[in-house]
Amino acid sequence: MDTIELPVLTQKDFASDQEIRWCPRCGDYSILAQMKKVLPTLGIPREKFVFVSGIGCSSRFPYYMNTYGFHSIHGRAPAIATGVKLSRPDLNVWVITGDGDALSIGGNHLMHCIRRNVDLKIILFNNQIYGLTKGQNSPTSPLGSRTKSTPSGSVDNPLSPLCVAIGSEATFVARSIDVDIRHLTMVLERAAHHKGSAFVEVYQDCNVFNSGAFAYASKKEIKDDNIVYLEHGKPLVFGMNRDKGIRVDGMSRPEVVSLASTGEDDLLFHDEQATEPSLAFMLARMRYPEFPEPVGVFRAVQRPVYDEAVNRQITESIASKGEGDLEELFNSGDTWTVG
Amino acid sequence: MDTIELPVLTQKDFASDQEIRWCPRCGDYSILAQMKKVLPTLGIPREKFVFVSGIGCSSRFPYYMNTYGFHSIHGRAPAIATGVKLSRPDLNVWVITGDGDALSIGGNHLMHCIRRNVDLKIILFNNQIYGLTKGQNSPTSPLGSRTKSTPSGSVDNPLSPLCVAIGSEATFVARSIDVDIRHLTMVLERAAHHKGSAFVEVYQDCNVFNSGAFAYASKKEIKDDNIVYLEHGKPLVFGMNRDKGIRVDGMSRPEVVSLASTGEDDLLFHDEQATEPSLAFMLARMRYPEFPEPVGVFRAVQRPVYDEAVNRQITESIASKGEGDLEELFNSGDTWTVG
Amino acid sequence: MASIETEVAPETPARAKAEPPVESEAAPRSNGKLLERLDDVVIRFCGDSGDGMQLVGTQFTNASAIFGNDISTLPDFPAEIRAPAGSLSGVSGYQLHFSSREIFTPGDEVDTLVAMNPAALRTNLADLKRGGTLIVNEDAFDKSNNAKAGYKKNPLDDGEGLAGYRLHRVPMTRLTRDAVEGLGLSQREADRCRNFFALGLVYWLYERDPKPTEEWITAKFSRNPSIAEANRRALRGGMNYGFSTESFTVHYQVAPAELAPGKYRKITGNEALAFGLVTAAKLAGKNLYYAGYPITPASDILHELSRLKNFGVRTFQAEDEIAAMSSAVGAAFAGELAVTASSGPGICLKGEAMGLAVITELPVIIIDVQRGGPSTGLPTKTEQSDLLLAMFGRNGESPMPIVAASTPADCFDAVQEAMRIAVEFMTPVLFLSDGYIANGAEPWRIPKLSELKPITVRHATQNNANGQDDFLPYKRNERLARPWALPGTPGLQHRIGGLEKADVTGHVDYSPSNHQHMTDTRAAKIAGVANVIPEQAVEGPDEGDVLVVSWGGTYGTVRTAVQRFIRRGESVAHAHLRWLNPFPKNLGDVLRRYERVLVPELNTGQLRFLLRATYLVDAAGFNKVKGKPFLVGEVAGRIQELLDA
Amino acid sequence: MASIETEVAPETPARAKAEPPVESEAAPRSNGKLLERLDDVVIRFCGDSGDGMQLVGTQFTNASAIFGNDISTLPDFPAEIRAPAGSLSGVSGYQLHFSSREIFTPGDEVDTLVAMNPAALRTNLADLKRGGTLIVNEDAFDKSNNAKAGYKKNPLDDGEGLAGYRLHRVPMTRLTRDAVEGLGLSQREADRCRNFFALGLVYWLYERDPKPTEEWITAKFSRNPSIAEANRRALRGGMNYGFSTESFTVHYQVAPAELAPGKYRKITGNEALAFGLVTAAKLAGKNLYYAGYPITPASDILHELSRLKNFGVRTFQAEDEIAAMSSAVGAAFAGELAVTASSGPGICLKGEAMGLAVITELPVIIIDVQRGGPSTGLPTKTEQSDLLLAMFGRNGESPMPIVAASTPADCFDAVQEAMRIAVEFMTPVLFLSDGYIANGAEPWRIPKLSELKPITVRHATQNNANGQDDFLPYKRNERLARPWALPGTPGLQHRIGGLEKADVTGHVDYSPSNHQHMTDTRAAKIAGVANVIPEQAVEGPDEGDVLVVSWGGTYGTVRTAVQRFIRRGESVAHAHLRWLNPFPKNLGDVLRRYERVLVPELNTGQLRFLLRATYLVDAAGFNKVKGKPFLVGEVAGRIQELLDA
Ligand SMILES: Cc1ncc(C[n+]2csc(CCOP(=O)(O)OP(=O)(O)O)c2C)c(N)n1
Ligand SMILES: Cc1ncc(C[n+]2csc(CCOP(=O)(O)OP(=O)(O)O)c2C)c(N)n1
Ligand code: SF4
Ligand code: SF4
Ligand SMILES: [Mg+2]
Ligand SMILES: [Mg+2]
Repeated sequence: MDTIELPVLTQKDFASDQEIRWCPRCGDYSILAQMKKVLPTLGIPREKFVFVSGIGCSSRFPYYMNTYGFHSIHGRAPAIATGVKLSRPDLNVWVITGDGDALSIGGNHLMHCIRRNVDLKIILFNNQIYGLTKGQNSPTSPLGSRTKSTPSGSVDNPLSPLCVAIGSEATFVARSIDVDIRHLTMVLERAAHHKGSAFVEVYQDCNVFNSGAFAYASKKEIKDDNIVYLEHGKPLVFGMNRDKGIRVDGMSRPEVVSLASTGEDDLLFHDEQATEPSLAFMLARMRYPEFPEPVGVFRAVQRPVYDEAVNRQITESIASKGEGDLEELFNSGDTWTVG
Repeated sequence: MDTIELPVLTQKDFASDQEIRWCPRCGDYSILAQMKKVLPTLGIPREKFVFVSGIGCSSRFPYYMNTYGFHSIHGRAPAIATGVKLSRPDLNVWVITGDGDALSIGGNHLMHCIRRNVDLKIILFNNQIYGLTKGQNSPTSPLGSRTKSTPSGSVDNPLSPLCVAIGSEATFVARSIDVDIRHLTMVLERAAHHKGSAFVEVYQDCNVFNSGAFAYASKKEIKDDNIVYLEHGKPLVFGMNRDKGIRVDGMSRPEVVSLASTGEDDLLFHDEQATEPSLAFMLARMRYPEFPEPVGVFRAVQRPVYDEAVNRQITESIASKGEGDLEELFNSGDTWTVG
Repeated sequence: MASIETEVAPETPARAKAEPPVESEAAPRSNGKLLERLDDVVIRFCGDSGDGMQLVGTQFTNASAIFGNDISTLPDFPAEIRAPAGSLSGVSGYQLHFSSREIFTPGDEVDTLVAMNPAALRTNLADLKRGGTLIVNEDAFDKSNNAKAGYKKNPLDDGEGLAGYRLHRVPMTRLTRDAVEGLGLSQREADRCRNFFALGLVYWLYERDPKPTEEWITAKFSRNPSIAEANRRALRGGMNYGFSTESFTVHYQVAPAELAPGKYRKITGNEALAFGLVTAAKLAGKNLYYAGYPITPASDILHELSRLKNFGVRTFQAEDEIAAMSSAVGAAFAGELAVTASSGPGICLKGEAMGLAVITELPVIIIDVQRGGPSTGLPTKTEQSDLLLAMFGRNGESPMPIVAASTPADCFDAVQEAMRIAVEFMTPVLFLSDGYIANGAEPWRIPKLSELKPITVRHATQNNANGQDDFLPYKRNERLARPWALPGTPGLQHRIGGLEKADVTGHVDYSPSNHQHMTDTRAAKIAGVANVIPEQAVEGPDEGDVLVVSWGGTYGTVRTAVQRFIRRGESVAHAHLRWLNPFPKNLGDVLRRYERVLVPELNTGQLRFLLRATYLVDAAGFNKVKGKPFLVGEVAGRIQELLDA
Repeated sequence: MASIETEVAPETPARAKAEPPVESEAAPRSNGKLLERLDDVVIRFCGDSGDGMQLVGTQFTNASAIFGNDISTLPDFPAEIRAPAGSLSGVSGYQLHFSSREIFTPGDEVDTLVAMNPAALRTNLADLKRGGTLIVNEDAFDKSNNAKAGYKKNPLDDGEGLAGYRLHRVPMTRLTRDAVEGLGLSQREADRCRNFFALGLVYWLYERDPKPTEEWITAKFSRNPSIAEANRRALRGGMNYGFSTESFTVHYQVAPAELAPGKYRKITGNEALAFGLVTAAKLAGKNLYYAGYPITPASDILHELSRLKNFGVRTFQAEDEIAAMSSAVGAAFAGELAVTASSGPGICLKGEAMGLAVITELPVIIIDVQRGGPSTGLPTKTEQSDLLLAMFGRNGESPMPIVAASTPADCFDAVQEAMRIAVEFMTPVLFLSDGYIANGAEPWRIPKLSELKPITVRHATQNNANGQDDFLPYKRNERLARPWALPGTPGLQHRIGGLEKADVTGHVDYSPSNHQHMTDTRAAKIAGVANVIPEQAVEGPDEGDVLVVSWGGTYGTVRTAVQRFIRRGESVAHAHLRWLNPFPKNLGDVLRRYERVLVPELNTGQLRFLLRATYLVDAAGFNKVKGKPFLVGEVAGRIQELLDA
């Protein structure tokens, strides 16, 4: 689209007049801030953005963006957004959802939206808890979590959002962290530029009901030992003083090695474009504390985009059959005349 | 359970008095027959079996088994079966479902049942079509399929049932073929003996609406070139004259090699017990015609079983707090006496 | 059957006309056969699911329609799943009522029954009227088939069983094989042509022109000429058999009906819905967005529309009904004409998202093609038992207009009306059809586009917040409709959602006064629809003893029944409701103008319940929950009871 | 407020009692302060969500309950999500009505309002009665807080605004900091103790015993002794402030109420539900299976029950409401006492699976804790707008008994009754509560198990097919209930499902006659529940001018309002319905014994609709849809109108 005559937009242009209603120090604030930074850089007119969310603290997000927005019902945002994008390919549609909204009640819609590769940017705020309803177990809460609904500890084995996405044929899968501002901005940008379903998990701190759940990955002092930044074509190196790496031999599990003993070339080199998603899948399974958790773009490949395909079938059908003519349609098949 | 005094059961004991209502040459007949063969071998009294199904041709299955059965509603069988198994750990519970029932409307329940590892045997009859409603596109119908609902060809990228299961943390994942009688019997047996959610995809021919969809994998003359049997600890060898194999180097994609040029030791050796599911995931992605499609047990690992854990929390709680005493409960907290 | 309403002799049963020639009016001879004129005939084809009964039924229907008869059909499928060949549960039937007069029902009693096997005979014989013509494929009445149908001995042989019918034992299998001899068909292929042999026979019996059918065969099997030829030969073989053999001494003629002049086609309810929806989109100058999840008997709407891509129709087969409904809400927000359809079980699932459409005040059409319930119930059978679900199946105070189609062809007009209300009032609208309407067929006078009432859609184009800078998504017009602003429109950015909204600004607002105001406003808006829909009309005396009130698919039967009384000059009238919510403004007055109000419904009394609560009228019910439509006789009988009471 | 119903002087408003000492009965002096006796008092704590108002409200409630007053509470949370500190939307309130007499409501007007910040003052002042006591934390009334509350200037300073109230400006923040001085608390920690200072002040004002609260503090903060000490000091500090400062000249005494003798505890509706369910299981000698998906205001039921594992309770947090309902059906099939709960949006989603429970005739309790709708609506506000959804929210003819609780404590009994009907009739039962009942609290006389009515569950133990070999799952007993055969029982293998079933055998059956029979049978079975539930009782004259009919959570308010008229000897009576489906057998007669019928509801008239349709009574409605309970005055006013009309 030609953006020449566009007024240059700034973060402020994307702020709505609504008072923001999250708890003090909620991770959602930072994600909102980064989003407001990224959108103006896309060269897309503000009115072309649509934010669709479900229900949850995170799903309040659209109210705070001065774009078109739909704060819908619990779990259905991907389905609603699919309707929006199918009917209006010209719009730039984002889905904002939470771990319960996306993976518990909404799991099926998420899975199908991703496998169809609808051109939606899906941002999952993972705080490993139900925030809005005040602290119940979520599908990402670790085993043993004591929550309002699991006072003796959760026995529900958690889902990995990224594994679900990859298992659902995702073309773009990424992870970032609410307070890792520069990285989060980069990831949101990458998602924005992807054609098709872009799925992003953001570690988000629920300061009230699950405070510090991701401290290992966000706390300055320790994070570098607990996360590894993925960069396309680069080896997986991490650690305070970048002295550790990830090596994989054959299909066996990945292992942490010291760069003292192992050369960089023996490390796993990241390939976000690998047609075969198994690598991304394996990376998505690396879990703290056993492993540093990868953040960044796990997978970014091209595949036909659903809404484009649907609309192409329409244009092709018009091209071949010509614009539909109602009276011709009515008169098709056997007819007869009276009087 | 001690099975000594059990009357020895036969296939006939598991046949209900209901007239079987599938189309001539429907693949469902064979699956039913193999099931009736397997159950008597398990040494479990007939009345302990419960078959729960959703809606679909396949879901008629329980009517034809002389066990307890529940032909429920579309897509909800895994949830209903979870209720059965949670309340009655002594029962042996099977879920019978179709590709639409399990992966379209029922996708979310399937995913959560598997991630919790509820002790259910889930048999998905995959005929890549909606049979009962007379031939619409299903989530496993290949791209381009022309069906009643996709006259110009489907643009919905299909799901892989096994990838969905593995992405949902499955502990047991297998695949077989309706007419591959011996193999199907073996797989059903393996599923029956697995503790936790056992997920089995069966290629099933819908003779009326999608006839021959799996001919490549079931037709005597050609199948051996198009499928590869997985055996734990054995290399992946296939072909009419077992002259081909599968090799994998590093995380790159698998490749088909000729045993003329490559030695067996260089082939991929199957490990169904690998803690890391990435191998199983990669195998699940091998698709005809590019690859032979693996059949057999992809993955079989142990993980805490949900219904056991739930019931353990109850026994532990009773052990620590003692059998709950209602009057004690009522009188807990602040009380006062009047009169 | 309808024919007893002839102007000439209202009381003479048509069957009299079908008595032996002696009693019949003089008629030209052909090959020594008598030709009789009939006013109308009910014929039913029945056989195994595999016997192609729906197909020949449809062919006979087309032939009759093209010939100019008025028609009304009633297909009767077995449960969705294929049953074993020859079994009772596998029987498939297709009933056609064709007439030289205007008719509204597929007929109570069958004049001619074609039964392809014992199971078909057993399950259908009861509907054949005494003295009726019974044509059977005697080759199919072998031991095993008889047994499967539960006959101890061959029913064709045990005299009294079939006495009182005009039985014709035709060795169709053998004759068909002979007919296709030499085309090199396998026996299985040859036998597949039997249905055309049977069709040919009745074509001769009722003097139908085989041409259209032959053309259809040729086109259909163009890729397989020998099969085409075989079917054509079987058809001719059947006709010749009737013509030449002794077994048939009479054949019949049913003159064309005097329908309103115009060009006609045959149409089923689901076809008419699909046509109506595309038409509505065209009239509104917008694209149609249809989201559905397959379910009997609604699936065909998706099938039809998915073939109309060159009309700009987007069809989305969603993962479930919740997604279908949700995506329709999204499409409506995006500015499309959004539609979803399902049947009972799916409508339940859509309830929550319908509520979202109500509170966000977006236009969406939700079609419920009703079937037998509760739960999965009787998927292939018809029922009217979702009316109260349509009214109340959502949490909170969640009012929605409800419109119901009365006949297959009426779906075309009714759904356009639904769409007009949806966009003019910015509200979801519930559209009720049923299995009987969906699969039934009738002649449809093909309209010119110019005859159709336009649908006007207005989208907000500029900021309505004179002064303030933010667009006001809930600033209403005189109809209380809020503006429909398309995403992508500069300056109109706004947010909507499922939490209670402040009127005008649309901001989240939990204040007591606003909630009361919005609840009242939503109710007032829907009530306001009564200002634009027609007042309730009645057929018959506009005051008197009995008013029969009907809705939906029972229209034809109830109307036919009431007309009997009207013709006799009795004080009985008929009011058929198209709008169930809101009711027409004058309905209360109408009801009070009659001594008794009778509400026949294929449920346990749902409209009756609404009428009693709304107007405190002591309406009586006539209710049938058997998965089948009313018979005219049943309704007439109940009316008579009321008159006699 | 309730106190004007004293036997002595019905017409004297209680506020008179609160006038300066001169007019008051002689009272002992304490530190130069007058002590007055009151019959009852309504006090409300309000402040920021962060200020711990629910906590101190609960403490004051416990203290009053333990002291022996009758109590009724009304917590009022902000919307689920935390709002910015000091904002209007962030205000949290807790109202308590405590009395020396039996009371049924939290009170219309507030006698004493404790406001911790300007936003709280602004949103609550309207409910404080003229002349009432207003206690504010003046330290919180700074520029920024005043601004956030939308006050241009400090409301405490602008005279007329608060004139007419007894304003007490208390520098709580400063005094609290002083009180906790030296415990080494951070300022933030110190300020967190403010609520206990406020509590202490009103403890003095109403002569409450601080002991239980002090013990609670000690237990609660056992792991943090200095915080415990700080809160205790703050509490004492508040009491001393009232005692010693000049600003308070009077304090009050509310004598214990004469409740039925017995041991009591305070209980909320959701607690009572949890207790009632475990009790039902115990009485039935079975395990409780509870499946739920979190949703306000039903979540607490899951929270409560998940703590009762040693009672054999299995709680399952399902992935959504559909799974919760479905798994409950599975558990019922497996033989457990199965229960699920949700609120409006979730109840919509359960509809389809409820239908499955209806057609499979399995006992399941579905609890709907109603909240403001439509759609997501007003999650934290109360409403009664799901009654018709409960009646009709399923496809097909799908009848289900419906029972509604009337007060928090009543949930305990009502849910046992629901369970009893469910297992005796083999049917799902819908249980209606609402946000007001769920979170409200009242004294509950703790029952002995021996006092409770048993629940008898019978499971089929042997084949009932005398002769034939297959068990007959739909062979019914005299109540039309089918047998409940547990999987695992040898010889009773059977299959059930969502397709229409043949009676007796339970085989799939689409035959017309069977469908009619089963439809009628399902209806008859539910109608039969009327034979075992009590006939409808009325309070007041059993015939006369006005009958006020209520259901659910409006019980206390309506009863209190009607009692005013009864005491005055006016011809007004009250009938409160526990069973909404079926209605008690005598309800029709009862309704007809009064000139006028008034139905106050927190919806647009749903019970009224059912009564009109069922009995053709021209019932009048009094409807409020503001997310708040009725005030006694409102209902009384409407009754008066009817009397005057
Ligand atoms: C149908 C329905 N069920 C349940 C709820 C209650 N509910 C609202 S948000 C939510 C989950 C919130 O958790 P999450 O999605 O992780 O969002 P977060 O608040 O943590 O950002 C639930 C259960 C609802 N609003 N609607
Ligand atoms: C809620 C609901 N939606 C839709 C249907 C209609 N329906 C019944 S079975 C089915 C899908 C059948 O396909 P599949 O699950 O693959 O089973 P198959 O018949 O192929 O064995 C559908 C859409 C239904 N019964 N209930
Ligand atoms: S509850 Fe948690 S997630 Fe929700 S706003 Fe507060 S801190 Fe954020
Ligand atoms: S339709 Fe297909 S799947 Fe269904 S019974 Fe027939 S052959 Fe089998
Ligand atoms: Mg969350
Ligand atoms: Mg299928």
